[in-house]
Amino acid sequence: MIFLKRQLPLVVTFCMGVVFAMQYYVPHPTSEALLKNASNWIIIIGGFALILGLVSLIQLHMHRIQRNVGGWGYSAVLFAAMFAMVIAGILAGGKNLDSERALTGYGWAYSYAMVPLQGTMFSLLAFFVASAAYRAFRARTKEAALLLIAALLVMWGRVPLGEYLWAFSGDIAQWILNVINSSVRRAILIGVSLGVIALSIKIIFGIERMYLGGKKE
Amino acid sequence: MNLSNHSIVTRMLAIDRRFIFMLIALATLIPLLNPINLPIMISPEVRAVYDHMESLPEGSVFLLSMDFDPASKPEVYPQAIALLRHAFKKNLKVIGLTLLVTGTGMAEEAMATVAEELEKINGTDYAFLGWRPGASAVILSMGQDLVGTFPQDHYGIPIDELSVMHNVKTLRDVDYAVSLAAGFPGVDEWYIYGKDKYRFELGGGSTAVMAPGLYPRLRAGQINGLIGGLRGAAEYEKLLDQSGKATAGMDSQSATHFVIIVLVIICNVFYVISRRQKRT
Amino acid sequence: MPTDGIPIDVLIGAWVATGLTLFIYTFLYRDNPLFKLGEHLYVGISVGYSIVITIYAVGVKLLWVPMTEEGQWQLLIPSLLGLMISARFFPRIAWLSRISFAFVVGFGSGTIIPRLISSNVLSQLEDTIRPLATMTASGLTYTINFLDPKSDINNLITLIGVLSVLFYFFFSVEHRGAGQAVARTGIVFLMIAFGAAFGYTVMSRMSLLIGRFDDLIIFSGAEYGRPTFVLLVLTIGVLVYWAYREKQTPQTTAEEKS
Amino acid sequence: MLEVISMCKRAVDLGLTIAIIALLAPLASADTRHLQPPQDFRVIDTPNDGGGSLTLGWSILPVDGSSLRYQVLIAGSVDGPYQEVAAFPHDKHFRKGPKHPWWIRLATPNNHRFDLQSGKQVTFEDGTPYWVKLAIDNGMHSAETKPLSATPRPNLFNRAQSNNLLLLILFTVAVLFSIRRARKAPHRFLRRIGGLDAVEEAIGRATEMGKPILYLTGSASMDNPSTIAATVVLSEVAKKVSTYETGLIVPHRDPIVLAICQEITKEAYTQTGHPDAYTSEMNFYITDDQFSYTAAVQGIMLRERPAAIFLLGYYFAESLLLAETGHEAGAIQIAGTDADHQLPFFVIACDYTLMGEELYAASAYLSREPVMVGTLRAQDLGKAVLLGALILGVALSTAGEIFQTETFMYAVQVFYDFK
Repeated sequence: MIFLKRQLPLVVTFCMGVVFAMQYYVPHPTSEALLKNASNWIIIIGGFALILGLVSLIQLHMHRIQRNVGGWGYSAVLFAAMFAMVIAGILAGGKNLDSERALTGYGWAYSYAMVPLQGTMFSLLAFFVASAAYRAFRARTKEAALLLIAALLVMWGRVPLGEYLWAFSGDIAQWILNVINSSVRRAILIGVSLGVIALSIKIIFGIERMYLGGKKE
Repeated sequence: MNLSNHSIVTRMLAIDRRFIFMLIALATLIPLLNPINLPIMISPEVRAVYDHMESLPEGSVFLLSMDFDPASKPEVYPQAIALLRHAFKKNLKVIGLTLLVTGTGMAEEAMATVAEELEKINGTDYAFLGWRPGASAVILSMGQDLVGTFPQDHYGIPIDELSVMHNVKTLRDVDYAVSLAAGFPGVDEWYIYGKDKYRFELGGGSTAVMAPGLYPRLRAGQINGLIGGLRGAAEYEKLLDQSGKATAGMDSQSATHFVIIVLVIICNVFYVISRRQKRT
Repeated sequence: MPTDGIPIDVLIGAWVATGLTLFIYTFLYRDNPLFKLGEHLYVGISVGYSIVITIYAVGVKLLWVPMTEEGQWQLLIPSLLGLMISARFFPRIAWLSRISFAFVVGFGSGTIIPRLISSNVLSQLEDTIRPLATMTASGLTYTINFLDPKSDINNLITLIGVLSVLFYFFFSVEHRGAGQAVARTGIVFLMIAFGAAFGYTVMSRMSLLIGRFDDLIIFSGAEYGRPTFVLLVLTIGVLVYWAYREKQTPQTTAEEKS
Repeated sequence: MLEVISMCKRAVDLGLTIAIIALLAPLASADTRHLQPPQDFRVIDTPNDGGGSLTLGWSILPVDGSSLRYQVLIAGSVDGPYQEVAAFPHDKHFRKGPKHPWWIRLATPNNHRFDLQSGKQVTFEDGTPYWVKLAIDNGMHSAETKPLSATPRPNLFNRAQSNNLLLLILFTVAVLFSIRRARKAPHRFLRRIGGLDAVEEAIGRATEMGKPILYLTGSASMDNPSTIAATVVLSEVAKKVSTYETGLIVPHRDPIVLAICQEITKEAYTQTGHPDAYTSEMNFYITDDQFSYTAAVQGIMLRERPAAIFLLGYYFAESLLLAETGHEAGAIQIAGTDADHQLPFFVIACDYTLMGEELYAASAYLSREPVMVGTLRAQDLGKAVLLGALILGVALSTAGEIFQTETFMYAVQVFYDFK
């Protein structure tokens, strides 16, 4: 039993990791078929992963409603919206448009509630960027000054008005992006990739076990 | 004298931030209502996508992965519309899909709207495959066996019954793929898990936030072009000679950028003044 | 009232979309019940939406149809692994979920390693390793064209950038002497690149705002019954009433005027 | 590579000549010379592939007309019937650039290379021999090679990617070895990051002013490496705070992170001998909604006016709002994240920012946790190798350009990406 609980997951991770790292170098049809089946399985398991998030969400908000915590009404709203959406979705067969390309009820809620809500939520940031620009974006150090100047040049050069006022600004912005930015991003890409590879190696060899849930053993 | 100066600076900096919110709202609203249509210059990275689309012969397979959610709709949706218009005008075989579940509806809508506009028929001219979970696993799986990953399209029709999908068995059969990304999974995953092995030509479109991060891929030829943000979409609309939402938004984009530029400059002027005052 | 031509569902949709947009924008005043309502509605709707899409995309198309119509019963194994994830919520069998995680994480870790070496390490090195000058018919030349990303001068700048930034994130040696100069160069490159990222992020946020305002302008039309104006007045009214009531009762929320 | 380039140049020159001849051709009398079949024709099983493909190679022709086209003919037996499966103009399918590394140079060192794959025209069955002929045709005359036989087979290893595998093995060994060494000696040298001094300064200032410290662990859950790093740094901060008796406020967005941070803080206070100063209210949960959480934290910043604010871990768009309000509250702000989209805002609005890997390095430096230290050292080793490869590669390819030789590519190609 201890083997099943402790060792088996580590064995599975190790085997899957080694096999699929090596699979990359093996062009043989058998190896390709293996990748095909495994990736298909992962897709299916991925569908079930939704349950995880769902249960956590339900637990959190049920807790709020049961305890009558301040704002529990919002949790009730959340549940109501969720169930309404599921029912509408099943009635519509999971499609936004019916056969005549008209919106189903499900598609309607998506287009007129979900899209505006999420879109607006993120557009709020436009206002906050502006207020931070006025209050907090100061050239405290030489580095910060450099950052701000580059930012202003790019903002200037990437809009029609900027290019209209100063035709060269577009080229400067283009050069910053194409040369300076891409060299830095390239170095970061290489560095971060080494980090991810190191993490993956640790996972495969059972050194890093955070993904198994809970504390380190 | 110094003291009064100081108090002016402090008072100016203490302006209610809702005043600045107002400023941004106006800078967005006024140009939208009174557009002056400043000329839009075309950048080489957007032109590269356009030129590649132009070079594709009729009947080539074009795959558009619309990997964005409603939060990025204003930026990336116009890119999807412009690319789809181009593809349908060129009579390419268009395959649409999404890797982000909340983007399914928008992707479906984009395909249906443009298809209707250009009188294209589902199944013969285009196919919408819908969404699958698993992100990078979906790309891997499509590379090996596209039909196995999407045995049916979004509407439940078996893929074998869609004539547009004949001869498209894996990603190797795709002539040009473009991922329109708003985060993970996106262009990076399409390169790492897709083009790296299955060797189709790949183009990228993304929100402006992501665009700078994709430049190393552009430089290394991992993607052949990049449409960045609303501005990129506007450039594509101009290349297509068909204005849309992106072109309409460009004047507001100009105005808001200049508001921010001015705000940053004011902020720093105040900062320099207050620092000098502290020193004296 | 609205003129003909607009179907009733679009009309109601216009009012709902406008109302919800304005609810979210009330956050600009400060956190308030209208915003919270919008936020929770959004979470509820998007979770509901995802549930349905997942049921059809995975449950029906990838499992039910292949199993019942094509007899692909081996798909029961991934389904079982998927279900085992939920064991997490039952302490006594929680360990079952570890096997599923092991399967998924093992696959992910294995597939990513060689692909990252290829796409993010070797390819990127390959593009950086370029001769510093070009040999032409007239001998060795040096191209100084800033606008061509592949010119010799830009290749050199790219090389310096990649080297110095890689070195900056190097923790096993002290940044002293020559090392300090390289690290400083790295910072200069980093800051300019962050500046570009900053500019592009601003660009993104502004585009989103433009998109939302565009909708609000469309919905301010008379054919929709001008929901933008009507609901704007209503929203402000509710907000003022709420703010007034908040003032009456002593501050209890964590939020303060900012 | 340079040879190839110069060869291509020659080919282009040749092409131009051909074009001129072609233009002039109608003026002259019709060309009556007979065509020679392609020289050095070879057919082999395509190496390093999954089967279903044959590779054809032949020498470049002294071409005599731009209308020249190649045709590939195939049959199941030597006598035919032969079926045309591919046709292309004479200027296609040259070998261009180092598409193949030196360690798998093909046995057909010819100028033309064409991979004939299973597709619409032909379906190869692995293990079955096929007969292939190459024909040329200039519209008037045609000629063809003798048929050659080859058998497509799948391969067990793609040797083109040997360098990839080699790097994988070396790096794996480096990681495992470094961790093992760090377990024995966790105090291996790591550079002290400037941000760590700022951490102490911030705590010192808070003590002087008698104001609390606000510590945020970011918006991600425990599976994110930056959250882990943030909790490690929290432990160190808590230790220092406990000895100075400064207040500590740690609001959370994730219940699991909350639980872990409670443990960490309590342990830190116990370790420094101040368990009585610890209260469980230091860590508390607000909500998981992004903007509501942000609004609440902003409220705390303005109400409590902390002397120092730590923004470590993973952040989304809320970074901007938090940093701006913290700045307004007049606190020393120290940020640290690997969320590259949010880094610029932190750099501008905070007093000190741990950028990307610096956050991991800071947590390894402070905690001396063997796995963290070892991984960091291994990554440094990897970076050192790549740095060296870059410098050497550029030097060699420049030398190659100057001396017009391909010899140096033997070393450089090890760091190229091949398929």
